Amino acid sequence: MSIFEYNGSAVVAMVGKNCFAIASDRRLGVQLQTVATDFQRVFKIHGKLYIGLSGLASDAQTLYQRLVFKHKLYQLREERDMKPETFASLVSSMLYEKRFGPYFCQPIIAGLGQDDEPFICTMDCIGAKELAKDFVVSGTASESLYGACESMYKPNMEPEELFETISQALLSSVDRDCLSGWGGYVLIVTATEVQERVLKGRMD
Amino acid sequence: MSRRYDSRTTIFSPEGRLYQVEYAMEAIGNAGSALGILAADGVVLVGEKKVTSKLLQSSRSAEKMYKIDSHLACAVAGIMSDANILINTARLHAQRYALSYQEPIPVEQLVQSLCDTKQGYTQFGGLRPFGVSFLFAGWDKNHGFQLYMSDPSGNYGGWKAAAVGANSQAAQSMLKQDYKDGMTREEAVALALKVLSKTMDSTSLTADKLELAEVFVQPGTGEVQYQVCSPDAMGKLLAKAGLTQPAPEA
Amino acid sequence: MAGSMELPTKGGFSFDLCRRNAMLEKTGHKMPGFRKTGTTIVGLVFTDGVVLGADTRATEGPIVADKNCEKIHFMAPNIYCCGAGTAADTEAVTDMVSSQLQLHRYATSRESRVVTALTLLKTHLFNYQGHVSAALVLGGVDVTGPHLHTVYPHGSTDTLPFATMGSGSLAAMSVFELKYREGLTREEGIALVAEAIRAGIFNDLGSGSNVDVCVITKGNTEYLRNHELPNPRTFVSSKGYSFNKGHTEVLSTKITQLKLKPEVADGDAMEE
Amino acid sequence: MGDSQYSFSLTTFSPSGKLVQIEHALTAVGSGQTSLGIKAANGVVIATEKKLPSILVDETSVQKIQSLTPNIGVVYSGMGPDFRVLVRKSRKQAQQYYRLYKETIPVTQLVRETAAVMQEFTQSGGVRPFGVSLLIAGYDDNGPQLYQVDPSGSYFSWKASAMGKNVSNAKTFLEKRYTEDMELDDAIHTAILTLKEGYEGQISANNIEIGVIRADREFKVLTPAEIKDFLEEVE
Amino acid sequence: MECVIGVVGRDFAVVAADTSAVQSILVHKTDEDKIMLLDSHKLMGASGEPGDRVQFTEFIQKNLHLYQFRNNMPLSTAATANFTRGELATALRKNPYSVNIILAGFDKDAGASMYYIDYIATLHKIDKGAFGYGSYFCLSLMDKLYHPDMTVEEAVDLVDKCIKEIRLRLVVAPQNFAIKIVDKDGARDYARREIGGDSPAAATTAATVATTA
Amino acid sequence: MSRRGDWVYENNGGTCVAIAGADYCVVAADTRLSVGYNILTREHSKICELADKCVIASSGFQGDIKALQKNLAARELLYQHQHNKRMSCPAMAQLLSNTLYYKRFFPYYAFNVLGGLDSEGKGCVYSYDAVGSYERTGYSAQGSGSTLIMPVLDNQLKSPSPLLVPARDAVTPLSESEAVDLVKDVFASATERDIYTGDKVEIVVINKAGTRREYIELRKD
Repeated sequence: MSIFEYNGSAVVAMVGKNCFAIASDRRLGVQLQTVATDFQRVFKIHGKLYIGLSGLASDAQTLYQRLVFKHKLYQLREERDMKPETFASLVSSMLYEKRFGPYFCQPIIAGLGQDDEPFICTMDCIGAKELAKDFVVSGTASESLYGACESMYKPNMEPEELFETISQALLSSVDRDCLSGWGGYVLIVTATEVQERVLKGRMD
Repeated sequence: MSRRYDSRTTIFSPEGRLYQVEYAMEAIGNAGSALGILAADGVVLVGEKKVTSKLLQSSRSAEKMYKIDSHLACAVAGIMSDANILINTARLHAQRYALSYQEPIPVEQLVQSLCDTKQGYTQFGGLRPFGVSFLFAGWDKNHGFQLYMSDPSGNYGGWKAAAVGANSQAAQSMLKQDYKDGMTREEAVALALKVLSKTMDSTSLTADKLELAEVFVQPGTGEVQYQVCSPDAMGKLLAKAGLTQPAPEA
Repeated sequence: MAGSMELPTKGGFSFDLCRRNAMLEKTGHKMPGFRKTGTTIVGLVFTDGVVLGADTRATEGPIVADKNCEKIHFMAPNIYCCGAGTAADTEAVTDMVSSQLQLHRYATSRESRVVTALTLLKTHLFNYQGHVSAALVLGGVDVTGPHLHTVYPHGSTDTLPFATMGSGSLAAMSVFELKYREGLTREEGIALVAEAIRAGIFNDLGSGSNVDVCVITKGNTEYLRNHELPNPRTFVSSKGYSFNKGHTEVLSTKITQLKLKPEVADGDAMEE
Repeated sequence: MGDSQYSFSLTTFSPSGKLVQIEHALTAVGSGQTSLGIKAANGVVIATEKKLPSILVDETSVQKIQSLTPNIGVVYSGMGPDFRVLVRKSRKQAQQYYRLYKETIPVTQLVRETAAVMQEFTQSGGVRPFGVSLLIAGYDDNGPQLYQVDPSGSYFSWKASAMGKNVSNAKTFLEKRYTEDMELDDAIHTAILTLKEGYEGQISANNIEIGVIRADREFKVLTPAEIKDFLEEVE
Repeated sequence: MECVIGVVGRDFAVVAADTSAVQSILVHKTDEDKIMLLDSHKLMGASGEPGDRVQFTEFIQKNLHLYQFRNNMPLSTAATANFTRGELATALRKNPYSVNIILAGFDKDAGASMYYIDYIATLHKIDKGAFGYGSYFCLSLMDKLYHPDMTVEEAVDLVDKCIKEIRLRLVVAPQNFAIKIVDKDGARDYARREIGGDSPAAATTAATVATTA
Repeated sequence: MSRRGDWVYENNGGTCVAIAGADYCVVAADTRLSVGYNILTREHSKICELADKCVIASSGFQGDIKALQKNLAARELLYQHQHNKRMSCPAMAQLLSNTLYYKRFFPYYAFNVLGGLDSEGKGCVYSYDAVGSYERTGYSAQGSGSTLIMPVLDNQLKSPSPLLVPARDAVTPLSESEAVDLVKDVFASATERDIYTGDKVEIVVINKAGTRREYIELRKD
């Protein structure tokens, strides 16, 4: 059992028309035992920038807290919010700094950048950035998510359709993975509003 | 005679005084003044910008008012470059606390930790003290709105209204007379501007000579809000307080 | 009680998690594999410069993680470098040296030399004894003429007229061995590089997607990103998967408005 | 920070609350060759006198205007060698910012970090403050900007500013001529005229230096030929 | 073999833990108290390596006292949980502690709350939770029987059901348990469950810790 | 070449899918044969018609697959001579299970999926592990791309849960053309992301009228 599978996780982000969606499962497990079914894996950095952290839950929490620490100081110094591209580079250099003792955590970054243009990207646990125009996946159900997204994704979806598509991709993928699932959490972000939805998934 | 004692920063002179600290306070005496007033529903900070010239770019961010954290701000009187270093230290302290406890730092703890830093420069390391006095305005769930004042010696105290910088004694005594418990934020702003207009040597108060910042709780969300007043809003406030001489706006 | 949060460290690696990771590994959890670029990267020297080429597939084991990643990295206006091996290492080591070259250019106010980049790279890789696993094809044209080098993870380097690296290097090398000759023109050079990359793309499972090419000559560098796109998706279901509204069962919904640019009447609020 | 053996401050407060060392540093700046900067609507110009000790000096070897990043340039008044040290530190800081964020450093941040270095030298053991004031010109997402950094480490954002010899009448000259909507070329002419005012002797393409940054965000030091064209236009 | 169980009811939280100290096949003690009173209104039930457990819980307790002396106000339960997680996470770098923790506390504004912190420093706010082999039996039981706003009796009854199930089904089941409670009146012992008759619900006095709170 | 003890296995990659409809069955597999990072051939068929209404698709170690499919074909021929009729799909399913379990302690390294029409002419799909445990389902995917494909099939084919009583028919309501279109799409998606799937997909459709084959090209990289 790889250390990535200790807690079990599934995170996916998709780009829509002037909007993006980021979704994750809600299980916190210890190997095959489920401890909690309301675990938060997608975090807010600021109104238009979110990060989903899959992999070891402890590292996900540590990394998130350190990112808030750094982003807060950046905000105070530069009197502006960090652009998603910049934030992705910051995360990448933080992960690479631990190249030989890495955080077991694969981040997915999703945000609205310059003039609300959607931006998503993912990395492996030492910061190899992968910018994608359509979707990015990570976690123990990543292979299933790749297959589901590759089929279900269509460019330029409106927020409503994007929500349905990402939810179906997430739920059908986690149902094939015994380490992630137990409900779903989806965030749809447009330039004007943020919609948070909790999905009813199979609780087994 | 005092030559031997006043340049060594961390030793007592025969009269039992730390010259460097007193000289530092002297430096603050000539710096632009700043006032803070604790109101029932918020804290008001007003600052006098000493350096003004037509050619100066009125920078977007304030020169006297700085944000330490979402619930904490401060007004500076003294050497600006020293202030920048201390403000960075304050921000770091606040974020380190937030990282450990995932809770905003209580205002007094932040003020105390910064004053410990300042005090360090008066007792060891042989380095000169920071020539900066601060007015801290903040809110926390333990004591609500608070106003603190700190000076180069590292001493700090909680105040209802306080003044630092040029002719702060005059301002302090005026505040003592006019301060009333339970003042609202608007009244506090008016009082601060009135006091500042009297103590500032320049005749007419113009918007680009002043800076105003307020810490209050956003009625809707209940979140702590730090808000700096823009030049034109400042102009309106001055007019309302009847403090601008008929001379047209500069 | 202030957390022992170190200030932002100025570069270099930090090893504090090693002991914990070792403990975790002892409890039977194996280390995860890093994202690797299976990769075909090539370079050749032609009459007035060098041509570099690379595929654009990054893999995580059997799974394609990135279908269009950039493997040709900017080092200096006249020097580019293709990277194979652990994706994060190639990215990081080329960024580091590129930054050092920039400072060096400022100090000498002269154009960077390929040999400088080569030495900086090999010293760093040697210091880490191959643990920083980056296999590079370094090409550029400087005041002493065109240069092409390969750098191996352990720090050894070769100087060659043409070179290939990565899992697709065999396929690419066969094309080069067949068709390379001295005195290639610019067009022939580009065509040969593209053909070598295509050989890697089609015959090596670790390489795929598109062909990136970079042509460097005296005073002019052209980075032809996605020079060729030989692998479009062959079938898109016309029906598509449209899920009508309400298809997914939702337990709760929370909508928060995002404040647009804050036009607050009395002054520009720096709200939190 | 200099890792000197001394562990105590050389810059301390005088009875009147002044940091004497910094005052002396400012005097050194005041006696340095005049330099100035003007922020126009679509760019920034910085310029400086380059009075050489003798005609035997190869003026091309003396560079008083340097670039810190592709879009940020700097000129100084005061002690040349101090300037070199600061330029090297600032360039490294800009690189470190880029390597962390993959975004070129905003002008305000480079100014703040350079100012912090200069402040460090007013409050560390066994070191004296820098004997230079800097005029930093840059163009980034917030448009053209001009900053002045003093030996104390305090910095101000200026529309136009001057420093060095006879700075007061240079500043009044600038105040008279400066207009908000000035174009960059007018700014360059104004800069040359301001230099001419205070220059003992005849200015030429070789005894002044001009640095310019336009909307293309490419900081360039003008060649003597380009300066000559502007000089003719100014006659 | 060790088990720690926690349940949050209306304005109180109950933490139960076995009281056996075991070394390989030998039961050294049957009255080892594994639930520590961190301060007047906080309980910390810890299981894992005996050495680490004692070392770490005392480290946290002393740090809380220091904070309280310094700032003359206690730390909130949420802040304590995050502080504990932080220490565990950074300790993981030097000499990792293998200690699993259930932290329960009562705050004036936040009411009763409970946190699950495992030895790899994963933190999660929970209403009910368990550690150790016993958790395999208790979690399913609690999923079924738990509902928000339980009364003290209902909660203790749930804990008793868990203890009964552990004694019945866990081959290496610890026999004796300590149950502690925290509510607005503070953190204190609630009862002991020993083989050979259960001691009555001891109306023990609130074991306030010697602090100024 | 992976050695476990003295067993020598190789994984030649590839993906197989089968979908059972009311009166048809679609069995598809890609035609790429690879070892390690090299492609041996782009034209290798993984599908073998065992009986007129019964087709098997296998992925794994091509050596074992060849032997297994030859073995089954021979047994089917024997069956034909003895019973004077072709073997039915359920019968072949049981035979395949026995054949696999026969080598329980030196298994065929082959992941099979059997598709065809049952005796009542309804589509049926049987899914196997390497040692013969099998189950009749509405659809199944095996091989290197199976993890990518299964969720999409789950989502689109909504087969009833096996726990339901009375057991619902595990046949998908999709029409034949829709099923073929779905198979083409899932293969195109799997090819994008799985390096061992690609080149071409061979689709065999079995219905009352008989069996027909379809091919579409896939990415060659």
